Amino acid sequence: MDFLRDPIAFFTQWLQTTLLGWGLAEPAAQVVGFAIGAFMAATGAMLFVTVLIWAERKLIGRIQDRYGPNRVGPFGIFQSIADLVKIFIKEHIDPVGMDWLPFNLAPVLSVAAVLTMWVAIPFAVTIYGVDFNVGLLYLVAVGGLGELAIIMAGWGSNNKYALLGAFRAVGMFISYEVPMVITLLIPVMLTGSLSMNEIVRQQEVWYIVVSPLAALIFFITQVAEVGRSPFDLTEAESELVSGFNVEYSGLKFGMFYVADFLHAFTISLLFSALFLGGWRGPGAAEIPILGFIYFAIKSSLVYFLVILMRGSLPRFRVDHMMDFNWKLLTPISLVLVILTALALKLMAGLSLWVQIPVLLVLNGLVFVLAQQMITGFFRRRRPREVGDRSRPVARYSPPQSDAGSQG
Amino acid sequence: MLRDWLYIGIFLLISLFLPAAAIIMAALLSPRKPNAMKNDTYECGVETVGESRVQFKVQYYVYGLIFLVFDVEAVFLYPWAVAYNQLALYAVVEAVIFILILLGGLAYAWRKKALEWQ
Amino acid sequence: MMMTGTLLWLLPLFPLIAFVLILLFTYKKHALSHTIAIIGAGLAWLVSMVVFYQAVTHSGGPLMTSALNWLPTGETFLRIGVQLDALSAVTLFFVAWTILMIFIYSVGYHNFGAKRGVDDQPGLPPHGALIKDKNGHKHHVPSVEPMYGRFFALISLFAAAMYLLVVSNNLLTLYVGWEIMGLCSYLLIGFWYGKPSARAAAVKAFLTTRVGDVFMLLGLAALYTLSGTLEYQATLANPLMMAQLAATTSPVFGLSWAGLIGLLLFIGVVGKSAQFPLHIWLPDAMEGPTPVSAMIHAATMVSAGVYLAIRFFPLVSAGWEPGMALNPTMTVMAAIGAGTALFAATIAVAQNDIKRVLAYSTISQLGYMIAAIGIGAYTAAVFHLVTHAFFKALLFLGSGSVIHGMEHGVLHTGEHIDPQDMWQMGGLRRKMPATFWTFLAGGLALSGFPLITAGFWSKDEILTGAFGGGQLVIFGVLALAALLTAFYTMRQITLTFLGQPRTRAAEHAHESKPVMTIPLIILSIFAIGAGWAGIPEAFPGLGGLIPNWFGGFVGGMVHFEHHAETHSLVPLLTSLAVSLGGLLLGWLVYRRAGTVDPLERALGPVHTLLKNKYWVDEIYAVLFIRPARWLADVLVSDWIDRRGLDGILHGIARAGLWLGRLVRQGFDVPVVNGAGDGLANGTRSMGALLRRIQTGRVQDYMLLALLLAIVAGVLVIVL
Amino acid sequence: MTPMQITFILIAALTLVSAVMAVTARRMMHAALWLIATLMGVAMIFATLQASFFAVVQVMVYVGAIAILILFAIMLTRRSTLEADQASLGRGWIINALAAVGVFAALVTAVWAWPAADTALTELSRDAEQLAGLGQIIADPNGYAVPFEVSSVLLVAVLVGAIYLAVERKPQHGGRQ
Amino acid sequence: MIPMSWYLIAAAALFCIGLFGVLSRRNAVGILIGVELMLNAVNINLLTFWHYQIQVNAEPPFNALVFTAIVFIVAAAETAIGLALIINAYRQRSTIVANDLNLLKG
Repeated sequence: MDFLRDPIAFFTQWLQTTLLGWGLAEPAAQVVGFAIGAFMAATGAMLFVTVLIWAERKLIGRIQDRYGPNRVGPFGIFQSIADLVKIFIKEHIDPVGMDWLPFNLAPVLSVAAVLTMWVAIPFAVTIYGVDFNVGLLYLVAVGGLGELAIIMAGWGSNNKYALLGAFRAVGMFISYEVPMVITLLIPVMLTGSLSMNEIVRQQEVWYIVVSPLAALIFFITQVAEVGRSPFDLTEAESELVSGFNVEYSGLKFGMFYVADFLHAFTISLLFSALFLGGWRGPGAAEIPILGFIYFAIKSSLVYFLVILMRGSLPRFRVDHMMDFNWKLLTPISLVLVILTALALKLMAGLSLWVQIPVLLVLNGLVFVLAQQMITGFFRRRRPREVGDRSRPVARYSPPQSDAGSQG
Repeated sequence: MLRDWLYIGIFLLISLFLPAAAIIMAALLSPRKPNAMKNDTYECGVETVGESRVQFKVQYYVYGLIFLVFDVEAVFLYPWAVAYNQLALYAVVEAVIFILILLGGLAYAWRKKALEWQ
Repeated sequence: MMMTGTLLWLLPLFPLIAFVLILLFTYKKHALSHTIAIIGAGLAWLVSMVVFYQAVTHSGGPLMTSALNWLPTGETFLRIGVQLDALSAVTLFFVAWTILMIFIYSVGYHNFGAKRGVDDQPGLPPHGALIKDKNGHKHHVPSVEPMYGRFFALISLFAAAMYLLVVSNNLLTLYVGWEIMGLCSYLLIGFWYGKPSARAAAVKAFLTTRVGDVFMLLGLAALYTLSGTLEYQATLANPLMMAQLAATTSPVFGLSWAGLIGLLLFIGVVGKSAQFPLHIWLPDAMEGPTPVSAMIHAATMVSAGVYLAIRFFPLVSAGWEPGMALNPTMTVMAAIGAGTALFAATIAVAQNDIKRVLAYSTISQLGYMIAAIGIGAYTAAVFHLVTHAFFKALLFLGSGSVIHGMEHGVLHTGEHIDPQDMWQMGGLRRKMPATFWTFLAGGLALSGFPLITAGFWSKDEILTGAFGGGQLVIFGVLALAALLTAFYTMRQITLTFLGQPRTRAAEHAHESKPVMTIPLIILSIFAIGAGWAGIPEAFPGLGGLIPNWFGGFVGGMVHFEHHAETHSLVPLLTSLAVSLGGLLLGWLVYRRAGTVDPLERALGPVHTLLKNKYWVDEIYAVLFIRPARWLADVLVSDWIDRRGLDGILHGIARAGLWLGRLVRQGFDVPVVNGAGDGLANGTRSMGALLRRIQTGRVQDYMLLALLLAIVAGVLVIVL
Repeated sequence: MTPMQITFILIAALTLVSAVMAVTARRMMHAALWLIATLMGVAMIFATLQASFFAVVQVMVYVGAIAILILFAIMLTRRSTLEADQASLGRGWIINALAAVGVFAALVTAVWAWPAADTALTELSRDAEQLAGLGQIIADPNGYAVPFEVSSVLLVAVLVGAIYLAVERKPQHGGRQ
Repeated sequence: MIPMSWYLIAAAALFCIGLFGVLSRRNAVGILIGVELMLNAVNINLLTFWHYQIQVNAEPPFNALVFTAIVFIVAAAETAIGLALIINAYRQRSTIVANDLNLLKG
């Protein structure tokens, strides 16, 4: 029963006792315990990817009115296992003029950057890597490391399209990190701490209820951070063959693939932890495994939403994508932070039932404002493009001056 | 505190080790039959023209710049947000002024057409 | 009072924000630019009026002061703060009024709304544009200033600096505002940077004031090291500290520290408010647009110098009581002030450029104030500062309006004449009545026309102070200067407005737009009325009819009440005589003046001397500028090209040979030659070595700096 | 030699070695990548100092933003730095090396001369790093309110200046003498 | 635990490496990289003394933290402006090799 309530804690207890029983010193035992725990977590995460891939392909298939994988095993559930085996025995091609260290470090780093995010995510009241006093910033920072992997990949594989794709990807990621960083101020303000556990623990009311617009902005930026449709310009086949990972083959490519899916799931974990109350739910505080289940359900819902977006939305045009970030999301998030800070401070004494409606109204106002902005924006935008289409020469910039104009 | 960092360090090492090990294993398992055609730079079958590491547009730099500015701003704003509940109104107002000044910078970049992707 | 504190903090911010907005966003939009600027100035004006009202209703002591941390210096902080007392309140009053008026006036002066001239370009004054009216006639009309937005941005920044200087509660922030104003003055004098003369004038103003500022900075440093703070309350308004400073003697000339610091600060004042010998920049500053001349070089910036002088009056007058003999510093101030007053007045008599006359009269009036401070007539100085700001701003704006009208005429007739030359004008009173009457009011105030004008009261108070203080020499000089002032003012008025037009341009001149004349009218009201606030009680007849509010208000600032208890009739009669006599004389001399100055015949060589401003510029050119330039040229060319170096080397070698021949019988030739060559080679190689330093690579300079730092560190450790 | 010390030595070695690589690497791109390694090492050092906030901020700002910016700049100016045969170090680098070593020696002697330098840095309590306190003091007028505001002004000035410099402008008409 | 001198010496070494880079890099970007290293060394020192201060006297010194934050901001400013200048110079003279940027040469 105790095991069922909290398997991880139970297991760690047992591990500690056994190790100490073998006569290890306390710190050594701790290190070994940590190592084993981390190893299990990481392996579990990477194997979990196969499930994710299967689910995603199945769903996309359904969305696109196909079957999706349905040969290997029931509902093709073993499809990605087969893919795994296949990709393991594929040849690794080293393109000419590659830069060895970056080229080979990139896939490893890209997976590691996502994996290390899992440390600071609280899966349940007792199930977490570390309760870290700057956990939120840690997540932001580590999430940023993926960009390095991409640049390394683009640089290392001596290829025009890879480099273009890499830099376009990084440009997009850093751009969308700005509204993300700003929006995250709101949960921090509401909680008064940067620790993820603290943030989850404080959410009597889910923060998506308190500040839906912040949740929306955060969600969008996260989807962009993963670089999935509609933000998948980084692998726009039509423009740059398949982005920064053209030259990769075999498991090196597979690693990027793994990182991509893992990241996609990680952002849903983040979102549900930050805005959907994490593991909170009836009885979760007492029975951690219950909280774990709640958390899993919430995150899979968010993940389903991500896949739905991918399946249903067309790809942004690159200039629209940048405009959308810099001229809409960033100002809106700044304004939102300002309004929330002022409103909360002005309503300091009042009860939750006064504060939340006011905040909701504020969010609504800002959202309407954004709505107006974006509609006006595209209304202004349309005739200009028509004008451009009639005289395509007018805005043509010769590629030898900057090849970036291709991408 | 140090325990946390210790755990993070171990986790980092392992999460670097796992994919590396997988790749090395795969490299051992997989065949190696390189030839010039295969290893050539892939450009949809078209011959590579010019030096492949082309030059870039300044737009990337501008985005990176604005990103840098707002990222550094966070260094000050996150402690402020953590302390938010203990702060008096004027402190909040100060931070609001802080953000407004940065908004002015953003508006300048916007007006200078530095945000346009052309 | 908390309220007041916030307002004071906000005061400099309004124009500053306007500056930033214009600079970054509305640079090209004319209407938007001047709207923002005027809104900024207007808000500042409003706040100043509120603050002034509170200051007046409140009584005694420093009304309010608040400060906060600025620069963390290890454990402690340098603090910045704001303070409101009688002096800053009064200064705020006239600063706010003049600045607002000048902002509004500038809109008209830069021909807002006129079309852009075809061949106008930024950096040059607009040449005017051709317009076709409905029946096909081409008209040449003034065109809008090409750098309209820039102008308003700069004067907004200037206003911000001025407000900062006035509200600050310590000498450091005051110095910051001081320097920002110096920068603005530079930028605005050189506003039309296309004109070489404007560029030269800008550089001249900047460098001349720098000379003063360096000494001022020294003074601040000395004060900080001695007292550990720069806040007024802790230093200047702290009798204990003052007495202590006055007691200790400094290493220089056996002055007391108070005297030395006061002297250093005073040199800064000399630079800023253009006292002899650093007055040379002010007349050239008239290269800038007229509103700039009015604002910076008449109403505010030069007043800032006097403001500072009044601020540190407790410092110089420490240990001095009315009736005692002046201490050295005060003597210097009184002498320089009075001297400048007379000196500038004499020059002004012989100037023909309408703005230069005013420039020199400004210098002379500032001399009055400095002299007043020097002789301890504290309130009189403040009083004259206020009234002078009003009527001098009025006069400058009036002259600007005249020039504007004349330009209109010039453009219309196409004559090639200087629209600023008074000898080309005349009879303008009919063409531009509003300008005439306001200018007349200002002129009368300047020349101290008895009883009705503000100038009379303040000037009379200074003279009374001088006389009552027993400084008869100062008194005489100032009285003579007053006579000359009245004289050249009347000369100006007569030449410009009275009589018949001397040129066709003057005939076709016509009145400026109301946006320019209304500020003139408002200012003229102050130029007349501002004096009645400070009629001394002891004044025969009128005294006491209106309570001497001003004296009581400002007089409370200093540790002693300074009033001439018995208002003797001598100074009164003198001032009556000089002002009326001067005016009358001016009118008589220039009533029928043709196109040549009657004084030329009357004075002869003296007139040329005055006309050329005692050749001060030329003397400076000979004394400082040419040697400096020569030095620089020689050095530079030496480092740059080898030949100069070799020339020197051969020179040295030849010197050696000559020496050898001289002592030939003592030594024999080869030794001497060897010595000479050795010397030559040594010098050559040294030169080459020095030359190699100048590689122009940043990193080499960094390495050099690093090595020097190491050496210095070693020295510090060793010694 | 406690494990802690060994860890520190490893971290410091990583940092310094990659720093040396960063200042000597021929290709700017490699130099930048080595710089990133150095910055990560410094972040780890911060972590051993238990300045968690700044360890994370180091990764976020330096690695995440500044390094990326440097990479962009390198890509923008590649034509000039492409020729790999050019010596990475300028002439007379030996003198510079000597100067640097001299400074290092001076600093080390200074550190050794200071007795308190040997105090072992113990582990701090969990709440030693008071973010809330930091947040309060930077917004406190008697603390660092003015530097706080001024820093934002500085950032905006940077934004304006850098954009003005970096974005190429078409020559606007109107003769600039 | 670790003696403070180790941190200080490591910081000094980092500083001097950066100094060397600044002095002897030919590429302007390389010089900037050197400056970054030096700034990081400064930060290490600041935080070391912060830790030391906490140990010595109980109440935490915020000066160190604030100064570190300010160093961060200054570093960001310096990089941004420096790189912008480099890009500009590259556009003007199509070189960023420091030796060739020598308009000051006498």
